[in-house]
Amino acid sequence: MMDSRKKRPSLAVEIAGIKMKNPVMPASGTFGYGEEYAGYLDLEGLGAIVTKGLSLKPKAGNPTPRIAETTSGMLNAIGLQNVGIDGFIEYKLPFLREVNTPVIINFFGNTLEEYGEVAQRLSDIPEIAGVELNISCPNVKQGGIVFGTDPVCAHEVVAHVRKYLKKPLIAKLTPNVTDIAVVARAVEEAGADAISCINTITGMAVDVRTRRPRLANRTGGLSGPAIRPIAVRMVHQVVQAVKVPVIGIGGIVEAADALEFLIVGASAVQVGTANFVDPSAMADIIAGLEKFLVEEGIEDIRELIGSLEL
Amino acid sequence: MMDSRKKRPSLAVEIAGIKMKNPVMPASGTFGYGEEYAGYLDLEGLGAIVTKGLSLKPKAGNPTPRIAETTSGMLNAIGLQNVGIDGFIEYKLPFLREVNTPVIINFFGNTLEEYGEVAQRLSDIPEIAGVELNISCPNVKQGGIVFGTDPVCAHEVVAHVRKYLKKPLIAKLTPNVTDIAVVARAVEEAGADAISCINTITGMAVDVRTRRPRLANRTGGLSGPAIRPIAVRMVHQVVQAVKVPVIGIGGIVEAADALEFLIVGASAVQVGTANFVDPSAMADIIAGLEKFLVEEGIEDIRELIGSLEL
Amino acid sequence: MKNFKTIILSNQELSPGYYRMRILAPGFGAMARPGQFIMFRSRMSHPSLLRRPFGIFRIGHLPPDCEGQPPKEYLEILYKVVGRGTSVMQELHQGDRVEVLGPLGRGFDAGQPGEEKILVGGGIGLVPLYMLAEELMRTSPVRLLMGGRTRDDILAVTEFERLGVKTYVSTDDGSLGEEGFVTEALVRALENSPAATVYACGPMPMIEAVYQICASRGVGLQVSLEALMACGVGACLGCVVKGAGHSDQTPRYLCTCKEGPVFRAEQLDWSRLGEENGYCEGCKS
Amino acid sequence: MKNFKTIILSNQELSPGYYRMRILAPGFGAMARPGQFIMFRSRMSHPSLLRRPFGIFRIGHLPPDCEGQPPKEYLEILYKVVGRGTSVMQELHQGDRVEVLGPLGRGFDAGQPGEEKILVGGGIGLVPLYMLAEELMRTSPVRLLMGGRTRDDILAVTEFERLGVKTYVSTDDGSLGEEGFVTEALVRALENSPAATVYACGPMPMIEAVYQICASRGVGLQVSLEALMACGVGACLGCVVKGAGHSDQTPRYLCTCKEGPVFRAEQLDWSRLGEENGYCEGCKS
Ligand SMILES: Cc1cc2nc3c(=O)[nH]c(=O)nc-3n(C[C@H](O)[C@H](O)[C@H](O)COP(=O)(O)OP(=O)(O)OC[C@H]3O[C@@H](n4cnc5c(N)ncnc54)[C@H](O)[C@@H]3O)c2cc1C
Ligand SMILES: Cc1cc2nc3c(=O)[nH]c(=O)nc-3n(C[C@H](O)[C@H](O)[C@H](O)COP(=O)(O)OP(=O)(O)OC[C@H]3O[C@@H](n4cnc5c(N)ncnc54)[C@H](O)[C@@H]3O)c2cc1C
Ligand SMILES: Cc1cc2nc3c(=O)[nH]c(=O)nc-3n(C[C@H](O)[C@H](O)[C@H](O)COP(=O)(O)O)c2cc1C
Ligand SMILES: Cc1cc2nc3c(=O)[nH]c(=O)nc-3n(C[C@H](O)[C@H](O)[C@H](O)COP(=O)(O)O)c2cc1C
Ligand code: FES
Ligand code: FES
Repeated sequence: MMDSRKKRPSLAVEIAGIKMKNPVMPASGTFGYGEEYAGYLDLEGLGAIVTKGLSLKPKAGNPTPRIAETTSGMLNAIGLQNVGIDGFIEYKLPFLREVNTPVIINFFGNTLEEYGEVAQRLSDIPEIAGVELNISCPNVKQGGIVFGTDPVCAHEVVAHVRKYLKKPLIAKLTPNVTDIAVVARAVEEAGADAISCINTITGMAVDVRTRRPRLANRTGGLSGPAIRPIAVRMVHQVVQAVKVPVIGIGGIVEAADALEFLIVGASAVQVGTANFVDPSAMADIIAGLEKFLVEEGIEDIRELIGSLEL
Repeated sequence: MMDSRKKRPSLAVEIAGIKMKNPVMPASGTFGYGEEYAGYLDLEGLGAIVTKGLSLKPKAGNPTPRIAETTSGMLNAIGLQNVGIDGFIEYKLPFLREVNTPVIINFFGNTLEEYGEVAQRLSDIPEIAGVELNISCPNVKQGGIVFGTDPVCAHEVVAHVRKYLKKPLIAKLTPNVTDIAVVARAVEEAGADAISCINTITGMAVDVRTRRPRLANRTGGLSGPAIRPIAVRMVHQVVQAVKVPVIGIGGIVEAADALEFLIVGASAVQVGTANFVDPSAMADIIAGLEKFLVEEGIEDIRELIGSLEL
Repeated sequence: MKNFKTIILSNQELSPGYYRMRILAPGFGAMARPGQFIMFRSRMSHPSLLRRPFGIFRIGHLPPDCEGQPPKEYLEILYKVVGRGTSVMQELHQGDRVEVLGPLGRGFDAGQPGEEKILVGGGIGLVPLYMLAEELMRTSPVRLLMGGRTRDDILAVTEFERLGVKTYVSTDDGSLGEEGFVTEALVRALENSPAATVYACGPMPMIEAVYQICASRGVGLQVSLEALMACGVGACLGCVVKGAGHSDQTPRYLCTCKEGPVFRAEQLDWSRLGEENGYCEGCKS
Repeated sequence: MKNFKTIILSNQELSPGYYRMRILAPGFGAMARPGQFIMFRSRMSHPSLLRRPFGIFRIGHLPPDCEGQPPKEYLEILYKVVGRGTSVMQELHQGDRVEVLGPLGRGFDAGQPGEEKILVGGGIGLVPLYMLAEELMRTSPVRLLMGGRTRDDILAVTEFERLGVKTYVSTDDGSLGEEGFVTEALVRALENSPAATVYACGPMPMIEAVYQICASRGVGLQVSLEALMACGVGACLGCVVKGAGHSDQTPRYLCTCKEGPVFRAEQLDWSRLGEENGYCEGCKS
């Protein structure tokens, strides 16, 4: 016991077969395709790299203004602007290939078929360690309904993707639901190897002088420290509802925030908006986790996962 | 038009027949029974006074810790501690009777029957201008389900109360739902004269050293500026779904925040957590609203309600 | 003048991790009673949403300046840097704008004149005892038993001595005064003057030990408690402690902010007080 | 040294509502190009979540102090108090801890040596033009046309004059220099030297007017744009403007933070630029 304090604690975790040096990775859409932050932190120090959400074809995204700051949060309605799968393979993958860190591709489709098609295309790219399925983006409406807000639709899309995908599959849930545990059980049953949550919470802000919404898209997704207590609660619910590992997301800024998610049972975490505020945030969080383990005399971070005392 | 800038703009509004000098009132549970703040602001300057939630019998509430601060928000699990109807009439009403401001009683029950009984009791108190029905508190579980998260249950409880209540009825909605518009339509149909929203959003925070939830109740309701964009979005949705007036609540700290709610269509607003931070907050907000109207050359605040430009 | 905007006159480190802040507060002394507190926030930027509660250490006056103006009244708080709010406080400067809500709560009861008064302070818990000592010294002999982990936690003792208070210091590590707990000093003190009244403020384990000592000897005790607070005025019901006679059937909650922070020992339910009010993030003290 | 923690050397009001902040930044000058910007935040407390973008006004050196230390390098920003973030900035003091991310973005292109350069600045839009003037003055004649609503909005013009830049001031109300818009001065200036290159930074209506003037005369133009920014490094895609040839079918978005903030006029889609980037809360300028 005393000796354990001397050797460096282990931060390694494994999610759906993806081995990570530590449980910290960027949240999709907040870290570009990795390259944007290469000058600010060591990408090989991260648990994984999660890309901006990709779709089959390039996507232009929404008109501006696309972001609005709110109290301890931000709204975004980027509209899933991305280079598309071909653009990704041509322009972004070559850089990521050289980085010794698992790459997780976040993706979405506009129809069930498109989801399947993207899954198939991604299956053929060897450099990809796993995929994260975005069924939860509040900005993209599919005939008015968002896949992830309905357990039946969520099951359908995950099952469909599962059929075509030969990679570990992480299903990313939306928080804009009455009971996230129900959706979590549905996607687990449909074959997800892991669950990540939460995506952004739909919000709105108004410019009181012009009387117009502050986002061209009217509403957008709220992220940042403002939503953390909601995210911690939902991750706690999901962990109790399913057996697959859960990745906690929402408002993580510092190591203590990441610890909250791990303690309620997340096996790893994603850091989103905090990257914008401080490009070295994830490096600081990883260092902070190690420091915490040393201080508490914990040898392996996995001992901490789900250690909540009730 | 030029002259209008000289005379004082009108701030008066009317909600469900309750005439208010201005659209600003405290949110239930954040202003005690009014008396607590009498030394800090002029209670007669408020649009209305909304009391702490009352139940048939006194209620002890939850064990401590009951509150936890989060980034730009707070979690509470007070557990609806209150003096009960008789206690209210004996100890609290005499003070309120002397204040020339409409009094709105917030109340809840543990069963449908209890809701009805409270409604009947309240109907007999002449000093009460209206009641606000809390069907949304996330801390009180009723066989595991919260009335307000299900449109059918929400309809049932409002219809039941409506039967016994001879006062204007405001139904207060919970934000912990997939689609708040559906619940709003249900309570409108059941006979609510107005709708107020939002109540707190369920959240959780963990003490990473002790690994215990920071609230004895484990989860609690998130309030404060952190939730404002979510509240504005939901009020916007509700306003478009129903015809009855809507009272906007959630994270209002200053006049500009109140204006966001009015512009998306709220007929009045409630200020909650901000009272804790600054007991004069509502007085400042009312003054700020008047200043805004003067600056913008608006004669009557009702012109602003629902003035959102899309 | 209970919710006022004002400025900082000075903000200086007292001992490692402890600061003394002087806040301009004309007319404050006439309102404030020993044991009361304020809710504080910086107006410039709010690192935190809620205000922070701090005991009133002392009321003072700046010497009149050359233009023959009346002396400026100020209030003084002593604070320990423990978290986000207090970390930012330590970086505030003279002239920075702040907001003060107070004086709040119920203070100490001076008790019988003449009878000895024993003040027991643990670390930053010393704060509310200074104004109390000022008041008690007018009518009674006063002793201060001051405890802390190390010498760094022993604050402002000379200021009590200047009032004429007899002070006894103990530290856990013996780095100042006697080695040991302040409660040991209390046991000895009560052997000499069993008829005294005790006033205590400090960490919960100290308060509980003091309660045991006084209760078993039938000595009168007033304690100043801390609790998580949102409003400070009795509206949020966040800061409650269980009162004597509390049970789930007949709940008797007391607001620390309004019915306290000072309580007579008889008012409280001591059975699980420490356990249930041990809210500090990982603080084992 | 692109994301660094440092301290404020000074923070002084320049003219009502405008401040100059000097930030200690060793080695910064070797990296920074005219037209680049930084993302700034206070470390002490964050009134806002996101950092705020500010142009780099100038790099300078403090005179070596008595101990014969090398002169300290600093960067200077000029800022206008407009909202929450900048309101808190004005209350920061010497020694306060801050964080700087930068230099960021693409700066100005110096163009052909010898050919006249006309700089057009509107209000706080003057900022990125100073380092540009320093660079251009080495090879070309440089004129500054500076506009603002009133004399209070005319900043740092003497500093440009000290570089040898010919400066012309106009104000909307005639309170300093000529009465009228800076664009009128531009029209006149271009009559005299039609072969010049124009560099402009200021409010969007000014930028659009400058564009019309230059486009109709075939004069080369570089503009520095503002946009709402979250990351400043091209990751969030919040700050995009439409590039030339943009259509819904073939979207051509450019990140203001990474591909800008300086753009050659030809790069942009001017059709609805002003309208779509009019993000300022009720700002009609
Ligand atoms: C009546 C009263 C008088 C007090 N007097 C003093 C004093 O004179 N000097 C002094 O240094 N401290 C005093 N405290 C404790 C002081 O309020 C806390 O240390 C301070 O709020 C911590 O703020 P933080 O942001 O630095 O800590 P954080 O731990 O970051 O705060 C997180 C939350 O916990 C609360 N909190 C943390 N510790 C305490 C605590 N011990 N008591 C109550 N709330 C706490 C904070 O208010 C905040 O809501 C007093 C507390 C009370 C209730
Ligand atoms: C590349 C670039 C360079 C800039 N250089 C300078 C400079 O040298 N001096 C200067 O005074 N200002 C400059 N600005 C504008 C400056 O960033 C804003 O005035 C500032 O962010 C306002 O912050 P606030 O919190 O006071 O305002 P608020 O209105 O309270 O801010 C609300 C939100 O709007 C954003 N915002 C508000 N106005 C602007 C704006 N004009 N441009 C971009 N975002 C804005 C804020 O960043 C924030 O996200 C520059 C902007 C950009 C993009
Ligand atoms: C600007 C921005 C863009 C985002 N884009 C995506 C995306 O493409 N796909 C996705 O699944 N989530 C996206 N998200 C959601 C984040 O991955 C994350 O779930 C959310 O921001 C909450 O985490 P945070 O509070 O740490 O930011 C985006 C978030 C932001 C702020
Ligand atoms: C301490 C506390 C107690 C509350 N008690 C009640 C209550 O008794 N009944 C109720 O309907 N809402 C209650 N609420 C919810 C508020 O009325 C309000 O809906 C919520 O706090 C959101 O508004 P805010 O962000 O302005 O605080 C309470 C909120 C807080 C913070
Ligand atoms: S702090 Fe709100 S009731 Fe005591
Ligand atoms: S500010 Fe994030 S991409 Fe430009």
